[in-house]
Amino acid sequence: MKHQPDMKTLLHWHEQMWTIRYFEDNAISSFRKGHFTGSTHPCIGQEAIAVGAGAALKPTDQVLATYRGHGHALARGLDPKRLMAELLCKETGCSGGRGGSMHLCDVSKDFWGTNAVVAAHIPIAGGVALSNKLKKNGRVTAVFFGDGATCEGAFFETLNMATLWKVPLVFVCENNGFAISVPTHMAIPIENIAQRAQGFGLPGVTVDGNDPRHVHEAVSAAAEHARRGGGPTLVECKTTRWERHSAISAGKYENEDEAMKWKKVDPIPRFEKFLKDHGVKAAKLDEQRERAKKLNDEALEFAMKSDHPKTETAGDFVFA
Amino acid sequence: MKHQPDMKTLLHWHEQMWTIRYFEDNAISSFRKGHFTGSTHPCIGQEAIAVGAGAALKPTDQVLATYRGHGHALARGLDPKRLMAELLCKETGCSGGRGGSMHLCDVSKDFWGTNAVVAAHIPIAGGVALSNKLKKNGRVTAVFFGDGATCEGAFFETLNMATLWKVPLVFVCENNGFAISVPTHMAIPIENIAQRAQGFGLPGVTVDGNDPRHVHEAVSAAAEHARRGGGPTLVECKTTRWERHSAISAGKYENEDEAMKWKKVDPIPRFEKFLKDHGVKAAKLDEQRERAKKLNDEALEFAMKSDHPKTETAGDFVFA
Amino acid sequence: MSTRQLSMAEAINEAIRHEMRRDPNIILLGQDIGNYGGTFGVYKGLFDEFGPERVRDGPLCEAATAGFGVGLAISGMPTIVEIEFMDFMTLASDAMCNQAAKMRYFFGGQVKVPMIIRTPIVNRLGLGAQHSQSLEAWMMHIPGLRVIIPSNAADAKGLLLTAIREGNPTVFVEHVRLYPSKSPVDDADTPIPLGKLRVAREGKDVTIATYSGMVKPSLDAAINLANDGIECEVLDLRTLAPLDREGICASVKKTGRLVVAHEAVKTAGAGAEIAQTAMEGAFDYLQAPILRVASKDLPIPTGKLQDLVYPNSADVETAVRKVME
Amino acid sequence: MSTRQLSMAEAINEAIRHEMRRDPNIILLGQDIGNYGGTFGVYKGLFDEFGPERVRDGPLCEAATAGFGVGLAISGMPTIVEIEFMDFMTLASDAMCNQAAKMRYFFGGQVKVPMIIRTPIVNRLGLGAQHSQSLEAWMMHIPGLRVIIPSNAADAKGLLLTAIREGNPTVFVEHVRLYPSKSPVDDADTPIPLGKLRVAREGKDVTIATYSGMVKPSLDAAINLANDGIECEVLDLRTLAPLDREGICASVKKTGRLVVAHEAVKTAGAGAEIAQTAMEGAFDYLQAPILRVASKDLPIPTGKLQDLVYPNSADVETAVRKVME
Ligand SMILES: Cc1ncc(C[n+]2csc(CCOP(=O)(O)OP(=O)(O)O)c2C)c(N)n1
Ligand SMILES: Cc1ncc(C[n+]2csc(CCOP(=O)(O)OP(=O)(O)O)c2C)c(N)n1
Ligand SMILES: [Mg+2]
Ligand SMILES: [Mg+2]
Repeated sequence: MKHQPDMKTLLHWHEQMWTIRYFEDNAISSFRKGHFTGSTHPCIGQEAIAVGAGAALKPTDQVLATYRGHGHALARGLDPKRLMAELLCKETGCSGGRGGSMHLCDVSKDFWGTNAVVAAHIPIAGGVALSNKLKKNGRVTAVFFGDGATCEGAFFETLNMATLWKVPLVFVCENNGFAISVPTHMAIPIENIAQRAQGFGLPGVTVDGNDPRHVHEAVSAAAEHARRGGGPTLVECKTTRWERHSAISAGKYENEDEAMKWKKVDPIPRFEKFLKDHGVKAAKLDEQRERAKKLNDEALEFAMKSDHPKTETAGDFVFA
Repeated sequence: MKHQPDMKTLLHWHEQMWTIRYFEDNAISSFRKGHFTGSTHPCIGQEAIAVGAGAALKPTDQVLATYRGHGHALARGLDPKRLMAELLCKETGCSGGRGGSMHLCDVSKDFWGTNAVVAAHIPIAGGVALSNKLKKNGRVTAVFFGDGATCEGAFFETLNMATLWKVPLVFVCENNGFAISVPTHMAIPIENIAQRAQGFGLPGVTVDGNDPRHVHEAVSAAAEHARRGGGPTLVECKTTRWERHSAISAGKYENEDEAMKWKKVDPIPRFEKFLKDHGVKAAKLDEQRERAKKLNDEALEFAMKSDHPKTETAGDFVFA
Repeated sequence: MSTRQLSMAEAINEAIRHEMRRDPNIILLGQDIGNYGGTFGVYKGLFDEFGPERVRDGPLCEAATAGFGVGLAISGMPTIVEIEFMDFMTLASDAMCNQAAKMRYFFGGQVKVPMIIRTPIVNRLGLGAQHSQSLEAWMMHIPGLRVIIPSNAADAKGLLLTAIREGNPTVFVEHVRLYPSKSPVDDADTPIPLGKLRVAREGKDVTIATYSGMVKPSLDAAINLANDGIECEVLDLRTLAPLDREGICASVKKTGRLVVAHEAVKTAGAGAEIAQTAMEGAFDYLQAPILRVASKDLPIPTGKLQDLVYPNSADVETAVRKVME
Repeated sequence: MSTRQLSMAEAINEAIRHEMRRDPNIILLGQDIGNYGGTFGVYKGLFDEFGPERVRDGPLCEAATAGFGVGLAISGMPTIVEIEFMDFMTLASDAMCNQAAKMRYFFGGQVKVPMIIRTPIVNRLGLGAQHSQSLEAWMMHIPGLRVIIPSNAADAKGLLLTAIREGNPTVFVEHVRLYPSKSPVDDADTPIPLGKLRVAREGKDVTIATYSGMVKPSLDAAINLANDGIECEVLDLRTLAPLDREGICASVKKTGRLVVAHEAVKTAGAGAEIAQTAMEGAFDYLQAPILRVASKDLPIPTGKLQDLVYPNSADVETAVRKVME
């Protein structure tokens, strides 16, 4: 690999993955306890993508993601407190409690938000990337989306336009095998989603999305390519979805085994094994995990204690 | 070539091309004289595609096309009288005078109409093709569209869905180098539109669209492939547009030379040369041309003499 | 004729099942409609009975899904497309509004477009601004479309039967909160005509014209108001296109007062058309201004703020009291 | 301050040119907007002055074009997207209505979306059902959008200046028949506030509330009616969101009568909202039912049948005489 992170970085990734995992665990249990309504779409099992790709970006780059984007927000350095508060629709939430689980945003971190219309954020990311090009600011935009999104017109149109205009954009597809209940083979007639790129003339690569090092490698290369003016790249990260689409909808898998498939390829134990093989002590890993847990428990407490937005503010933020 | 038409067929094509040419000439002059309003989008210079592709289809197959689809209607055997009457929005028009130049239709000829929203008819054609598959009726659907349409989401989504479901559909792209004023290189980042197919796993071929024999060859192969259950093919026919987009809008070409480019590659003289090289007498060709002209002059006369739809019928045909 | 208690979801399922048994050409298109049974489970069992060719689960592409629906429909295969949330009608709107709705017309009657989009209003669930909209007014504004928007199981079944048999482009608007609510439904095959409202409660003092999710809150308000001697006539419009203009005016002529209630945002919602219908047809009978109860003109927030944005039974009550002043 | 006679197309061009000179971040997106100058030539000369980076001609993909516009806008680059015919707003409607309109709200005010879609109503030209629609009511129904719909050059310029400077998601609805019509326009840089109607003609007997393509026919009707002693007050609403509800009610309170005129089809059009505005705010003053003059509820045909479908000056006159009875 060209981009070899040092051990300190790798350890940081380990802690980040746990931070995301615990965040999602808390999200699910809070939802189940009725602390918020709507739904929430955990990225459990997909943490390696958020972390590996996130690490390939500079703080000045921009990120846009989907409703399954809590991990991307955390990897981007958003405060878990304010994120959890947003899930609970509290005033202190990162979006002022108006957006909820599917509309997380922190512009100060150049996290330009998560979106609830599948693929609709992809052309928006194209526009953000185009602004970088026009401003010649050297920034790169990364947009995350699922396999399902790669059947939507907005995705294809953006592949075309972004490639044509050579905008500094990295398309990161998290192919977790399902769009709600529809398996990829019932939606996509090609083997690898990266192959989509061939119809548009941009590079496309497929990587193991459950290893943050591979994701990091591919997204780093794509970001560099974009920064050099080479235009966009489509990076497909193969992964496995958590047992269900969201905290409400069951995945309706054929059997329990299928539902728990993600556990067999869980990126966290796998990465822990890698770290241990490279000499990291179990105690170190435990310590990081504990810290991640504590961080999230505090976040949940903060969110629980926060107030709901005042009703008289319901009309705020419609127009500038 | 695998599909070698006999001389009789070739001569028929010759006459068809002239029929289309004269039809369009009359359309333009009628429009200029104010015999109808709106606009009209001639397929002058693109006749070889309508004729070559049309000949590759069976009478029971279905055709859908765009506003630049007069040629496809004629090649499909629609009556020039009723077509011209439709342009003039007369009661006797093929669509009862409601549709005009952009909405020609004759279901009895399995010509399922021309459409004025770029690319919107492509998924509709997909549905028609799917109905063939479900009915197992052995029919194939051909859908015609321009280069511009190959940037629209509806086109891409249909490539995906049609390939996935292996519907008997032939995508025929008439790449005439322009979408109104936008040249293909300012819209499409790849060399050949046929390459789009690679992102979806269907076959894609590029042919000389100004030679009906090449178009016929490619569309025949695609139709056979579809009929055999192999699914769709994308056939790109490279051609050159008439001097302008429509009878009103100037193409705003850089210069006169550019505007008249189509004349240099006009498929008709080229095909006539081919026929002469193969022993056809000039007199025979002239005779065919005259007949085509006469047919169209009669069509125009018919259209001119026809009545406008009665005002009390304006509300007809909204609901079944 | 026997009746059973069915939920609205079951009634819709029953109507579709019934029609699919009758007509082997009927096709279902959408996402998650196969074994999964539809996003909200409305298609339970249909995949098992009719198989993957007729219950066609597929890729996430609303525009092409609706476009394929139009193509199937004109080919003599009546098609029902599920759009998972009404908010995503944006993506299917070209196929539905520029194609399905107009095609029969601009082809001079040569084609028939038996295509139905079923789509649910999914509001008050806290899913946020992109998953909470009621866009029936958009569809009502497109000539060539039927817009059906039932509030209960029996109406849903009867109207859907009619829509399928009539074979015109139809937007069938469901409501996620109404899916589980049960009411008696005929065993028999009784289509309900389009454009005929249902008097959900008779009354002489004021007319409440409403539909879908606001029927129940309006009836609740009517009960409370009756305690104070105000007798509301509650009209469940059931179809917005065609709109039962006569029925609305007849009621308003009787009561002299009208309140219109819906969950869509107020401005340029269906309520304006309903109100103006009474204005044009019953002006001389009006004893008070027509008032509207509707969502506030805001993108819909999540969380507690929703309570402020959506209308409720108390809002209907307030409006009625106001027109009774 | 000097004024010149400008066509509406020139006035729009001037406003955009002026703003692009002032703010180097402003970007134009669309198809045929480069050297070609826009489908209807509104951008004449802008490509030459500002070049291909800022006047970005591109591929035919309305959805992504509008989506890119949103992305540029939130990145501090105010963007004007041209949608070639208003009928194709269907394709841009997700980007505009589910994204641009709501994004500032659901992100708690963190982003600003200075994005304008310019789109023309292209009716009465005989282009048929897919090229003749007036869909402003759709846009008016989406909280978070500005809807501007001028009838003359001066208003077009002043309102567009305001829209660009305000920096909110805006649908700027032009009208192809009005592009060439000339009227005096200020040299000066005078933005016109949104939500303030213009009294196009004063009168005491009846109010005609109208906009865009129906202003001129309404004024023509008013002249005819004045000959018979009927004095019409013609209101050019200019913006539909915000709607000048106060201004409408003030006029109706004066005249006691209201006719609403627009070219969109009648059912669920903006006219219903405008009428209901007077109902809610001026009921006690109404001496006659509010009537609407609008297109018939049909897909728009080509040819002579159009004359029957679109409203004209005579229809306005008839409606006014009716409310004066
Ligand atoms: C345009 C649109 N259609 C449908 C939905 C409903 N929906 C929400 S998530 C989802 C599945 C998306 O699958 P994928 O893109 O693979 O992402 P994943 O959920 O697997 O991360 C669907 C269909 C939606 N939100 N937006
Ligand atoms: C969705 C949509 N956008 C824009 C237009 C306006 N328009 C009509 S034809 C055309 C160009 C299409 O180009 P192409 O697909 O190459 O077909 P051609 O006209 O060259 O045959 C455009 C932009 C339209 N009719 N539909
Ligand atoms: Mg997925
Ligand atoms: Mg072209």
